[in-house]
Amino acid sequence: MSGYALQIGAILCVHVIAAYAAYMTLAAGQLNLGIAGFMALGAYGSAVLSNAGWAMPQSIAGAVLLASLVGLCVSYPVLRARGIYLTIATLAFSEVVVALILNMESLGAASGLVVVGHLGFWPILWVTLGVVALVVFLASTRFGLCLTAIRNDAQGAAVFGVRTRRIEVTAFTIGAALAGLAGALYAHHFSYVEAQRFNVLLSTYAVLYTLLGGLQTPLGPLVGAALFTLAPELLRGTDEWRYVTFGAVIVVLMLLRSEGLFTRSFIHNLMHRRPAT
Amino acid sequence: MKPKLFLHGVTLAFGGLTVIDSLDIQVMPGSRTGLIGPNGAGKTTVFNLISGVYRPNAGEILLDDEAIDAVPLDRRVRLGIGRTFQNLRMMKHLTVLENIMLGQHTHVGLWQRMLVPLNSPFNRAGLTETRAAAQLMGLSAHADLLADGLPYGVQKRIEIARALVTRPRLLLLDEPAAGLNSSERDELLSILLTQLPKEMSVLIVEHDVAFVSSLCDHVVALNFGRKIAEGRAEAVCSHPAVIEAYLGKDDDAADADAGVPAPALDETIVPQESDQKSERAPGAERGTHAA
Amino acid sequence: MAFDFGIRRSCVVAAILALGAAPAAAQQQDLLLGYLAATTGPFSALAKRNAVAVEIAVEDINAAGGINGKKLAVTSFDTGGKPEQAVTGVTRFAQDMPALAIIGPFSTSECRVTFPTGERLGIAQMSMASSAPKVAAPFTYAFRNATDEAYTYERLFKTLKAKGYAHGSAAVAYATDDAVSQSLGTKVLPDAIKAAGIPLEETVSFRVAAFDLAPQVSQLNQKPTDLIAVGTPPEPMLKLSAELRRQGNKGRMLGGSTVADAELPARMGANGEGTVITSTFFSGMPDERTQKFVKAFETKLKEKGETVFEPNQFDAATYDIVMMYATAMKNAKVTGDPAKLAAERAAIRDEVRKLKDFPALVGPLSINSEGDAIKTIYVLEAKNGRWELVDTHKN
Amino acid sequence: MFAQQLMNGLMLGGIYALVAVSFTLTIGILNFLNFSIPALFMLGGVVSCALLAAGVPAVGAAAGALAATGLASLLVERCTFRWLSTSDPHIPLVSSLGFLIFFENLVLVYFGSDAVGYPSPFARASVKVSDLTVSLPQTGGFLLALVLVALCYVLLKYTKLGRGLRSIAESPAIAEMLGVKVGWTVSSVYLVSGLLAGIGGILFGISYLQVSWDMGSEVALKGVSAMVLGGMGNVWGAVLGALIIAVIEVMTIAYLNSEAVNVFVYGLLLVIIAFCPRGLLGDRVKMAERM
Repeated sequence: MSGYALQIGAILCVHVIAAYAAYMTLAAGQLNLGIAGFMALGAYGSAVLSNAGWAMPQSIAGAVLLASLVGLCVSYPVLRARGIYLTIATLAFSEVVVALILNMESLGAASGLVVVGHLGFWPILWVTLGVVALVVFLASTRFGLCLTAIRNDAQGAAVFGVRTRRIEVTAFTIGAALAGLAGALYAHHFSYVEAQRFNVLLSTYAVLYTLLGGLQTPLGPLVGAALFTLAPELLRGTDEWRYVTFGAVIVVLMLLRSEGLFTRSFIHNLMHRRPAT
Repeated sequence: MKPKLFLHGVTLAFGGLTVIDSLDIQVMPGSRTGLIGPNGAGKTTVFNLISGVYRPNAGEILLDDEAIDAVPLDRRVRLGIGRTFQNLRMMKHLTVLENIMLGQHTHVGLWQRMLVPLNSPFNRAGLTETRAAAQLMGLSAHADLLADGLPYGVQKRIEIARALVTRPRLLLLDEPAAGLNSSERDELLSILLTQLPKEMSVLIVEHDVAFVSSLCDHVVALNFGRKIAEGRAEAVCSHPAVIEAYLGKDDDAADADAGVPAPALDETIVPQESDQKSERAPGAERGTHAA
Repeated sequence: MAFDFGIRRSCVVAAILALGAAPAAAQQQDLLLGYLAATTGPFSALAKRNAVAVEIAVEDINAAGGINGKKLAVTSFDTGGKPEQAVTGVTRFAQDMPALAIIGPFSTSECRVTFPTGERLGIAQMSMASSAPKVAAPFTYAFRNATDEAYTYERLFKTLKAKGYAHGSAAVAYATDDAVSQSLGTKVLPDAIKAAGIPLEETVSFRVAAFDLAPQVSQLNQKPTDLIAVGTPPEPMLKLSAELRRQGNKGRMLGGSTVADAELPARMGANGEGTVITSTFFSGMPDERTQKFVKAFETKLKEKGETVFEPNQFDAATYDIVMMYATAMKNAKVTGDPAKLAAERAAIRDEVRKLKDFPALVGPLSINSEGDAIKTIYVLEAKNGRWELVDTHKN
Repeated sequence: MFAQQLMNGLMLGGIYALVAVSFTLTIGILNFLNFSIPALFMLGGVVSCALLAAGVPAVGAAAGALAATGLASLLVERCTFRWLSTSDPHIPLVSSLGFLIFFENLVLVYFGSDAVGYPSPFARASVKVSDLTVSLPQTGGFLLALVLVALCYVLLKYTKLGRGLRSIAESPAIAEMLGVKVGWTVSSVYLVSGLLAGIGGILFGISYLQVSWDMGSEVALKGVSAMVLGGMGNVWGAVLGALIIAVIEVMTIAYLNSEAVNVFVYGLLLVIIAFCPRGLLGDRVKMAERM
């Protein structure tokens, strides 16, 4: 593979993991716009640890742990709010994280940090495949069942004994951990982190990939992130009109396939070659 | 004999409106108790009180002589209270089998709940139980389809199957026959008569008086959140207060619904024995929880 | 909202550069340079016409017979001013193409990421604009044809004193979320003001995207100063000048290379009158080569239907980068043979490092031990919507 | 100094308030976070700027810009909000995000990425009142914003349209049954919300004398935060939130530094949501009752 393809592949992998981070909370029906904040925690966490002399795997693991601990602590107050309030609370969290980093001279403030250790495409790909496998596995368990049930009807699920709050906190924390992982991989791939990169747009796009791909199956975020990371590349011919086209494509797509591209009935049709009921 | 369930002087008010007023209901162990009343009488609200959706403003709810008012919604199912919903609570992104499996949530262990794939051999017991419940309710043909979009009658049976796999000792059925055609209804009746364990106590809200009479040994009639009659089915159905409540229903129903014109066409008193009703009932989705 | 999918087009502007030959064909006979363009992004006002300078340089070189008997070709990649895309560009040039060296990247934040990558992949880069202190110093393959801001500000204050500008007091205004602006505001400017013996009364900061600078200006108005040293990209400078004048602040704005935009005086209008900046290039230089370059630049832009024709210092720096690489390639006797790619890339690096008193467009230029170019500094003042020369500092 | 900064804060708050109210209308009534509002805001500024630059008189330019935002808003409504659709509530959000990308990049293609000077007919008219520098266009804009919000309040509370909106906020299905023209009413919400955003964009141009393709994002982020801070669905809450956020922002810059702005603004927001999860003026009462 060419260096260019590997580079795009690595970015795609980071996007896929970020999309799964968004998926974990979305699967339980809540929109988390704090992905970028957790990615920043992961990226800076791993950067600081490796710059302090830790080996790369350990520092990535440490960063993921940091992101999940913060995620766990944040999830309790944040999940008290619902719907838009929760979304804005996560957004606010993310902005606070980035603003704090920008205020810390020890973290390089606006100049960013150079990260010791470079991570190439292949290890990132293996980690990403691991994440996909993990999420597919989780979705196949009763935990995944509960997530979908909570998204469809939280009170209905509670009637059957589902401790909705616990499930939501768990999902949020796993999402935070995945975002932290995405951030740590990003930091090591580019050997550099800059807080400004972890802005609202990053979170918004993670969510966008997931919703465009579809929430119904754990493969939706993968499809969404892959398609919509590569689509602007394919639209390169249209040059400056590319993103205009892209916006229009999103609108049309949502009109035609409002449940996302990759739905359960889509898979059903694919496997049975006939329309589902 | 101690009652399985005892609602003692239960009162519930929303804002200034008293929806349930000092209600006493007893469900004896192993009994089949029916709860009837016109639209807006508060039948579903009673279910919501028992299953923990609402907390009473006064009075108490005893299960096996123990007050359960403080037990949160998600713990009541552990006490052996299973229920169905008048307005279907289908998880539309889950298949029929998965919807039923949701009912097993409380009696699988923590690790199994989190880390065992549902279709793996480790979940064989759960799958077997689910399949059995599906078969019992005649759902085997639909097992792997998404619940969303299945006919109304099928969704009703999924609800009951799901309530059954919670292994309830007290089963609350909220209008199980509403919207079913006559053959579906007869089939359901025979399942409920023959397949439910004898020791299971059942409380049924139903408009179909014939259905209630065939199934229940004890009937409670409600109007405006108050008990107006109680006793054997035939006796209650011929009780003057009950007849009055039903015959004057047009105005009363509208009033009792706090000015909301009930769209629920399937909630007429006299069961409609037409086959058209096997399709999704109009208004079933609109979510006007009868208060 | 700015839009970013992490991947920008690697728009191969060989066609735009009017080289005729496609890169594939170019690979066979030509010597290839990679060019990291920052056509979009926060510094686009400064960087978007650099491509024209590259074009002129390549034409000049090829018209003079090319290098070692071969033609020079350039392939370009738009980074949008974003570090991760700049890395993608470097990787592409180094691994997928037989590029011998890289022109760019533009900004300090890009350099911070691409310099380690270039070092790892073994390919030289030379930035035309990055001016934060010591960015290239740790690397062997990293160069900057831009002068450290501390060096230029020292000369700016000399001029202010020598030419009798009021310099009784000074304040600093800078953008916090841009790498070079932040290093200017927190370190370079205060140090330079202190070194010049001028009292620093106040420091205010803002974000690049901020649109309302009223609070900062009210703050400055607490104690109006003669001078306001500014560390920002050009866009916030516009907003700052407008707000200063609205609130009646008459302080003279000082800028460095981050605002050395040829159009800036015209865009600021009356608000920017009297602004003094340093630059490493001045299009009015009475030098034959310079005027030839300015003319070629104008012609190219007129052809493209643009309305502003004047090259800025980064356009000149970009031209010189191509020229320096050409000289280094000549000295290293580069053949463009794919088998010797790594060795030739290293040889180019070594030759660039040796450059001394290179006859650049902007005057004689040397690469110092930190990989930065030391060159002539011009002090310019905005008058009637144009930059006018105030002073010249030879190295 | 303090008075001047307070003044600066209030002026900034006026711009935030219009956007916050624009958001709160679609959220309070339709429960839909309309991501396209930043684009509508931007269209208001950019279109009026282009018309002014082309020599159209001020009134015509404003009318043209508002026509453009109104049409754009209705287009968004057609393509995002399909009434009574039962699908995922996040879907319209994604579509409106698509519109944001679409409009912003469309303007980027035509106007380029650099900010464009706004040829305001009022220029920079400022007066000195003792120590205070008062910008006349900004003050006028601030007052206009307050008048518009008050008009919105009156519209919602006292008009037939307002009653229709309130019933839709309560329950769309019931509103339809009560004879409210739901489709038309929803369109009018979009129209009003879009026009508010558009006016906000024009005021932005007049106040800060420049417009750009991405001018909406910064303002919208603060606008959404203001809306949430004040409590969703409450127009005065949105205004209060906007003024609080703007004053905090300005005071942080004045007494600390600009790097601390986001720490304080978003930190406060986070704390408020954590301790009163429905904002300052929001409570369990729905918008319909509060209006």
